[in-house]
Parts: sequence; C-alpha cells; structure tokens
Amino acid sequence: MKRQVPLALVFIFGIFMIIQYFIPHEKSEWVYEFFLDWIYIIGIFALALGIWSLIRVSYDKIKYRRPNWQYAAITLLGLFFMILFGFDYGRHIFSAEGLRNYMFVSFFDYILIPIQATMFSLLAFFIASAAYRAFRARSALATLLLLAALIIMLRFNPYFGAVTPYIEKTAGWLLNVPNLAAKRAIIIGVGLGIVATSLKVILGIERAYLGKD
Amino acid sequence: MKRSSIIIMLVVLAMFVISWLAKASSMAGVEDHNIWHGFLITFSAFLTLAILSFLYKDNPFYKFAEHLFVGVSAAYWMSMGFWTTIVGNLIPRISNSLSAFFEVPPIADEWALLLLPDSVTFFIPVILGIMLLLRLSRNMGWISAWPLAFIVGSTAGFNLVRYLRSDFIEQVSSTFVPLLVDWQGTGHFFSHLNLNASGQFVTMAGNWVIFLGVMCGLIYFFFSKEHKGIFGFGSRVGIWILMVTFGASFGYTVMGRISLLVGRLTFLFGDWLGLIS
Amino acid sequence: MKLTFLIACCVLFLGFPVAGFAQDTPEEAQPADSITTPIPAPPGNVTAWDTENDHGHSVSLSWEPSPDDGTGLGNVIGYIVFRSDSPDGPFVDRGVQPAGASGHTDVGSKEEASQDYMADYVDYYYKVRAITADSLVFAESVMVGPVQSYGQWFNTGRIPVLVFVLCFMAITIFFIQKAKSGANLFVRRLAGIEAVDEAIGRATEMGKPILYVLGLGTAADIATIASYTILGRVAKKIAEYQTGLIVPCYDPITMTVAQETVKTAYMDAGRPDAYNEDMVYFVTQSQFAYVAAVNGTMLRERPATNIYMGKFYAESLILAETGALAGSIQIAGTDEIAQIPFFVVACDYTLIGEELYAASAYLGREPLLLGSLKAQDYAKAAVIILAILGVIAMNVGLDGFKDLFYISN
Amino acid sequence: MNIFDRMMSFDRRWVFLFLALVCVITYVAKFSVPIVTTYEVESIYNRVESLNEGDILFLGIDYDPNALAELHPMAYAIAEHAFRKKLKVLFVTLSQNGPGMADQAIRDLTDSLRQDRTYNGVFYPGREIVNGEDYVFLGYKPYPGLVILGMGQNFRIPFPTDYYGTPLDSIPMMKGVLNYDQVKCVIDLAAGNVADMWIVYGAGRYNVPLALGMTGVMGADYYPFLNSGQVFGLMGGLLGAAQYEQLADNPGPAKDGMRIQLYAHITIILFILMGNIGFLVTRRKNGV
Repeated sequence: MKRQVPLALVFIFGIFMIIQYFIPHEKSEWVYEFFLDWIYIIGIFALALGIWSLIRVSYDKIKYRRPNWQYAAITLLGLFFMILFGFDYGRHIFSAEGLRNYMFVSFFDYILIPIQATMFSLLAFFIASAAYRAFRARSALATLLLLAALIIMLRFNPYFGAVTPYIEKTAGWLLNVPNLAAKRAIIIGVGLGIVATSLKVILGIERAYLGKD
Repeated sequence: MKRSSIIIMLVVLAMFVISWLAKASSMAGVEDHNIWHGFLITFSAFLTLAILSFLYKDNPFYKFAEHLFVGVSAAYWMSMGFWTTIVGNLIPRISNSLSAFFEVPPIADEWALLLLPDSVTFFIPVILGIMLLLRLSRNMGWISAWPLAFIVGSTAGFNLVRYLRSDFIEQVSSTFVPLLVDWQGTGHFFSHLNLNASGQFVTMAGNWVIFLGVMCGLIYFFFSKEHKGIFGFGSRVGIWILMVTFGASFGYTVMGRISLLVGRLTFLFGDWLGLIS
Repeated sequence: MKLTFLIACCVLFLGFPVAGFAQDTPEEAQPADSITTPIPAPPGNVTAWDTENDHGHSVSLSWEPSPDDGTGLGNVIGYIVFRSDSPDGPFVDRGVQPAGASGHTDVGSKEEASQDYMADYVDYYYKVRAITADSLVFAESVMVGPVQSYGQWFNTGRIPVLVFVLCFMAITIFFIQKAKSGANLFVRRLAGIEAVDEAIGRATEMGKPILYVLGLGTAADIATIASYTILGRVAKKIAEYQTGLIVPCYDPITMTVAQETVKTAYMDAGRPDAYNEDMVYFVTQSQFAYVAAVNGTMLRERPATNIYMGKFYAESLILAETGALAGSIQIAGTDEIAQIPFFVVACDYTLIGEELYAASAYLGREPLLLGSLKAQDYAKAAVIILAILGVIAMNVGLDGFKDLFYISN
Repeated sequence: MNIFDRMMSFDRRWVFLFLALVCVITYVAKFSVPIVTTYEVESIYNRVESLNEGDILFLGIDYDPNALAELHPMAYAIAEHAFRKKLKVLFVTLSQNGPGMADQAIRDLTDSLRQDRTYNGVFYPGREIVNGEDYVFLGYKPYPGLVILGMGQNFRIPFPTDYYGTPLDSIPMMKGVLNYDQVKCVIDLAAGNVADMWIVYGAGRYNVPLALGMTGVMGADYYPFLNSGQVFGLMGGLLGAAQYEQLADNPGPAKDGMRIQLYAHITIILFILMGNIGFLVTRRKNGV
C-alpha cells in the first residue's frame, strides 16, 4: 500500500498526460486544465508547510539561542506584519483588498523591491570577480573561454582604432554561429535527458522523489 | 557586543536619522506625509547599502536586511497565493457561503458538464492538499506521497511529450540546412567585413560550422562510449565549441549586469540623495 | 521567419473590426485632393472547412487573391472575412488578412458566456471582402457554406511526436531489459560526479557540513527530480560518513520531497537517528531573498562543499561566487543553458546540460538507470544520422524529407 | 611574494572597489568617450545628412516604455539632426503607448532647438520649430500592417487628421504629400514585429527606402535584411544609438550609458589581463 499506490498514481497520471497531448478534443482539454488548477491549489497547501518550517526553524533558533538568533526574530516580525497587512484591510478584515492595503504595498515597494534590485545588481560585481579569478590561460580550454569572452567584451571598445570593426564583426559572428551550434547541441541533449528521466519516473525506475531509492 | 561595533551602530543610526530629516524637509510642501515618505525612501536606501555592504564582508546590517527580506517575501507570496489561488480559484467553485464571505462571485462553469459537478471535483485537490499536510503527523506521514505522486506523475507525462517536440524533433529538423549553395559572390564580407550573415560565402561557411558544431557537441555528450580516436576528436571539437560559446555568453552578459548596477546608482544618487536629476 | 511573420499577422489581425476603417466617414476619408479609388475585383474560389486537429469552435477558409492584389489595379490592401449563421445575414467580421494573403482561420471562443462564442455542429456561412485603402471601395466574394465546426479526437498533426515517443520508449525498455539480464554497460567517467565522493570525504575531515542547493525548480521540473536522485545518493554517503548536511529550499513542495528523500537516505544508511527535520528547511519563494539567505548561510556555516543541482537562473553566479569566497569546493549541474557559463567559470566542476540527467545513473550504477543512459546515446546517434541524411536531402533538393518532421500545431 | 604573485591574487574586494569607483565616477562625471561607428549606422546618418532642406523624413516611433531606454535616444538624435538640417519630419506611431512618448520627444526637441548649437563644426542658430511647418505628428492607429499599406495609398486614409485633430489637408507641410512617394526615407524605431511589417509592406510593397532602429537583442536577427538590401541601415540598442549620437556630434543618454559600460568593461578586462600576466610569468618562473 504505502509503496505501491504512489507508483501506480505516477504511472496512471503520467500515461494519461501523454495520451491527452494527442487528443485535441475539448473534453481532454478540460481534464488537462483541471489538473493544472489542482497542482496550483496543492501548491498553496504546501506553502503552508513551508511557512510552518520557516517559523519552526526561526523559533528554535531563538529558543536555543543559536548564533544570530536575534535576526530570526526580525524574520518572524517581518513575516507576521506582512501577513497581517496582507489579510487585513482596515475594518474590512479578510478580503482581497488586503493586497491593496497601504502598508502591504509600501512594504513591497520600499523593502522588497529595493533589496531585490540590489541583490540582482550584486551580479555586476560578481561577474567581475569571477572573470578575474577564473579567466586564466591554464589550459587550452580555459584559454578558449578567456579569448571568446575578451573578444565579446572588446566589441565596442574604441581604443583599437581600425581594428575595432573587425573585433565587432568577429564578436557578432561568435554570437550568431558557434553559439547557435553549441546551444542546439545542448538543447538536444537536455531534451533527451528530460524525456528519458520523465519516462523513468513514469515507469517507476527513478523514484528517489518518493523517498524510495 | 564589542564597544567598537556599538559605536558603528550608533553612527549609522545617526546618519540614518539625519538623512531622513533632510529627505523629509526636502520633500516638505512637494508631498503630503513627507515625514513618512522621507522615512520610506531613506529606509530603502539604507537597505540598498546594507546589501551592498555584503561585498566587503558579512555584517549585522546585511544580516538585518537579509532576515527582513526573507520574512517579508515569504509572507508576500503567502498572501498572494491565498488571495489569487485559494480565494480566486478554489473557493468560488466549492462553496457559495464561503465565496459570499470572501466577496467573490461563485463560479459554476462547464466543468459541471464533465463527470462530476464542480464542487465535488474541486474537493479532490483540497483532500490532496490535506494529505500533504498530514506529513506533519508521525504515523500518517506516508500518505503525503500521494499528492506528490499526482503532481510528479502528471508533470512527467506533460514534460515528456512537450520536450520531445520542442527540444528534440524541432531542433533536429532545424539542423537540416543547405551546406552547398550556388555561389553569388561574397556579399558585404570584404567590403564591410560583415561576418554576420552576409553573402552566400559566409552563409555557407556559417552553415558548415553550425552543422559540424552540433554534430561534435552531440558526440561530446555520448556517455556509453570511450572518447577515443575519431570519436575522441569529435568530442574534443565539441567541448571546444561549448567553451567558446560559454566564454561568449559570459562576456555578452556583462553589459546587462552593469546596467543593473547603474539602475541602483540612479536610485541612490537620484531618488535618495537627489544629486542627479 | 516568413512563416512566423505570417502567424504573427494572423494573430494580430484576428477580429479586426470593419469599423477600423469604416469610422473614417466619407467627408474626412475623401479629402479634396485625394484620388477616387477604382473598385477592385473580388477574391475568387472561396472555400471553408472545419479546422483540423483542434478542439472545435473554429473554421478555416482559403481563397484566390483578387486579381487587383499587387497586380492589376494593385489597390487591394487586405481582406476582411465575414461570417453569419444564416445565408441571408447579418454578417459579422471575423478578422482581417493583409494583401497577398489567401487564407484565414476563424477561431471563436469555447466559452458560451463570451460574445465571441462559436458553437460546434452549427451551420455557418462565410464571405470574403477585398478592401482598398478607401473604406468605401471594396469587392465581396460569393458566399460559401453551410460549414460546421467540431473537435477532433486525434491530432494527426502530432503524428511525428507519437512516432518518436513510441520509438524512444521501445529502445529505453529494450536496454533496461538488457541491463537487467546482466549485460554490463560501459559508462565513461564524469569528473563532476567523481568529485562528489572526494568532496564528502574532505568535508568529513574538516568536520564541516555540505550545502546542497536544489535550485529554483519546483517538483514539476524534471531537472529537480534528477536532483532528488543525486541528493538521495549524496545524503546516503553523508549519513555513512556522519557529516553535516544543509538543504535550504525555495519551493515548499520541493522541500517536502527533499525531506522525504533525505530521511530515507539516512534510513538506508542505517542511521535514522542522525536525521533531523531541520536539515531540509524552507526559506522563501522569492528568488533573491532565497539567494540572500543562502549567501548568509555560506559565509556563516562555511560548508566544505556546495553542490548546486537543478534549475538555476540569474542567481547562479551570486551563489557560486559567494561559495568560492567562503572557500568551499563547488560542484554544479543545470540544464538552464543561460546559466551554464557562470557555473563553468565559477565552480570547480560543472555538469553541462544532459550530464545532470546522466549523473543519477552514475552515482547509482544501477543497471536500470544505466540502461536508459544507453538508450539516450542511441537516440543521439539517431539524431546524427538523421541530421546527415537531412542535410543531404536539402542539398539534392528533397525538401520533402524535412516535412516528415513537421508538426502542425 | 613578488609583484606577479600579487597580480594573480588580488583580494576580490579590490576588484569590487575598483569597479564601484569606476562606475560611480563615470556615472557622475559627464565626459565624452569616442564611439566606433559601423557602416550600418553610418549609412543611416549619411542618408539623413544627404537630404536637402525641406525634404520629408518619416520617423516611426513604434516602441513602448519598456524599450524606452534603448530606442528613445535614437529618436532624439535623429530628429534633432533632421531639424537642424531644416528637414521636415513626419512622426507616426504604430504602438499603443507610442503617442505619449512621441509627443514628449517633440516637446523636448522644440526646447532644445531654440538653443544655438554647433555640430561637427557647423553652427546652427537656434530656431522655433513649428507644428505643421517643420513637423507633423499623425498619431496612432491600430493594425500596423494595414496602416502601413494604407499610407502607401494616401496618408489621409488611415490618418484623416493629425494627432492634434487638424485635418491633413489644412496642414501646410502635407500640401501635395500624398504617400511614400513624397517621403525621402522611412526610419522605423521598433521594439516588436512592426519592423517585420515595415519590411514586408513598406519596403516590399511600396519599396520605400527603409532603415530600422531596434533593441540590442533584436538587432542581430535583422542583418539578413541589411545584406539583402531591404533595409539600408540598422541601429541596435544603446550601442547603435550612441553611434548615431557620435556621428551627429550630439552626445546624449546613449553615450552616457556607453561611457559607463565602456569603462566598466575596460576595468574588468584589465583585471583579467593582470591575472593572466601574473599567472603566465610565475608559471614560466616555476618552469611548469
């Protein structure tokens, strides 16, 4: 029971979705859209699990005075207030208006957005440090990597006078031709990997995700 | 806490308050609630700098921003999910009284035409969801595998066909390119050093590179064959082309990343300090 | 290019109201110095039929462009398709095609509620109007119909996919059987995978934990499922070596599954006692908040090894660089093409694309998994052969060969 | 630890610091950097340059706010160039959010043209550009393909009046201007498939001399049309815009952006080179 039912479910639904793909008829479309809805809904229940785990981990941190426990309190406070704002709208408790709650929006605009944008902008620095650290002519391959990157990065550099146009064209060619070839090779490989893995899942060969290995 | 760090804290706090007041006074008259807005902008500037400070080393300000970010964002997605999916999608289908409570119009759409009426069919995901929650219980935990099985199974089937089509068949058929095209001169190749796609000559050369590139790339991905001899040569060429591509895309991304940074500079210098109009 | 463009047009012009031009009333449409347009010839030989391979609620039309489209008077700038549910109207416009077009697909809504609703098994009548730049000057074709729309039960346009699905299933199952029967299958070494063992060993010596990042995928992403298998193997070894394991999760379902995977791994290793729920925890479902938290963990816990397997997006480089800063050995694997370069640059070992999917088979050395690996290789061989044949066909002008792979909708 | 070892093993914080400094400095200090121009942009500039006073230039503002950063600078540079040469400009937008942006561009240009300026050594006295005399803004109409075809017959069919409601016939600039035949060239700044429609209908059906300005990402896909001669010029993204600003000797936002980009790139390249010099030298010394 514990082992067999899940594998049976996986097989049934997997095969069904494959067949569904070849049936354009409305009826099959309905079932298909249905399943997608279900997955979203289940996802929300799972989110509750997630939040629970987040709260428990933070709470334990504080309870057992683990290193940086004070910050866990900040997490919990942020969580608590944001949920409060998200669910409450003045007198009008529990209404989707919560998403338009003034504080909810301000938290989004002045806390989430700036931190998000800044985390993203860290990439500017990390891309530089990664380049400095890793682009070394250690081996033939590393040198290829290095040269390709240099050519692209020099493509609009004016300090080479007459040479620049050549660099630019080469860069353009690199981006249009070998790039396309390599990407296509990878895509085909990935496609095969995905197809094979899905098949293994449906056939119950790949089952680590059920905790059965 | 060390004395020095306390001092730093106080200094930062002082600077925060000063810039808040400055911002607020600068906005006086221009905006109502200028005190509050001044605070918000100063606070987001503070958070911005706190995150950037991570580049030097992990520090209390980063920890503060990080933990705040985690809590608030988790709650954000929670609220979003609740209102859009549960209230927006589920409630209207399963119960009129509930949808009345949440002030959403009940939906009774053509699902009803299918085997079961809506309200029933839409209880299934609820039940599956509850099964998932059961994993918190010691002895009923195993049942949480059922909803997972449903999700994984159906998405596996879903992915199998779609990826076979988009990532396999369609990619393969698009490698069928003419390698021998009748000569029509070199186009802009020499006149404008245009290597992009100009002229028959370059197109043809390009097609050859693409075709051979794909072949060698695929050879590189062979797992069950020793990479020796001609096969080994193919896979070596394959990995070369991969490396060139990786280098190229790395170099190409730099520009976009820098403009992200410029965006933050605009916030700091423009919106916050008001140095740049 | 051309094709996509035409499709773009169809989409764009769908449901273009005659009003679009009709609203230019004669006064303003006929300015003093403008020339009066002569009436063009109508489009000829209009045919209408139920659109194939769809869920119904749609009818396709084709016609011969008006002689004055491009040639002749050359004043036709487009065609408007009209539909009615009775031969004597009223006719409503169902979309516009630009000059040169010779077909149109009239797609209605399947929702009875919407006013665009198009019922199945109902008689419809069509006519096509050739329009000129002058809204008052046009020519209408003869009416066609009745025609009914209905849904199909099999999509013939997708036969190529079906063929490939069956072939692939066949070879996979064949090799799995072969593997079961104990034929030993050679697999070349994969540096990234061999690194995993030594990495775990190193972690044990240093007495530091291992950080395993499942990426931003959900349980629905196959990359994540492959990652679970790897996580399972890694966790088992970790349990044996009694090293620490940290698995911060981005997606709640992913977390649930990962907990299950790790728990079982510890049981298989015979150390259920060593497992604790907090090894696998949820952070948040916001991309950069997740990254911020993982970054913090890297610098505070200083894991000996970071393993990134699954779906990654822009955050890949942030993670990998912070990991390098913390001095951890880093092993990455993803099928996100855009992110592979960053892992290749910043990590010690990277599994490129398909290698991620091969990894589970490597770690397990299970005949079943190896069997499917063999099948993948044969599929690749097939691709190479097909590609060569295709290229030859293209060059000798057998364009028909490419059509074998053509998938309509 | 000698100089070369040091070159190899900078603490990454130095890289961060340098990059940050370079970005901030180049962001704040508004100095101008040379931009290497390519023939696909030069040919657009030269075409506009070659037109005579009173000729009509057709400028399509077919992008929406999210492509603003890349395409707006092009619009400003081209229009300014045209107005300084006393050309007449016909603005049209086939993108829903276009009108607002075109209108804003026109207003800004009216202001900037009041000032005296010297471009490429030629002195241009400031002047008042007049709606209806120097430019006409036809506004927006849906269904680009048909509008482009319609304008090929007569501008008055899709646009009986201009954006501000004046009938075309009562606009001096439009006197005798019937369709593309009276337009010297069309420059379309597009962030979508409108560009394709201009190629197929504009260039294909009415063979108007067409040039395109696109976002950086799109740029590469349109070279084939350049080589087949369907378009005479191509501007891609910030880089293309900066090139035009360079050619027109009229530095603007694009060149500002490129200045930061250029120096950020150079910084990174220098670090890479340093690392490699250090690496190669030490390796030779260690005789590996």
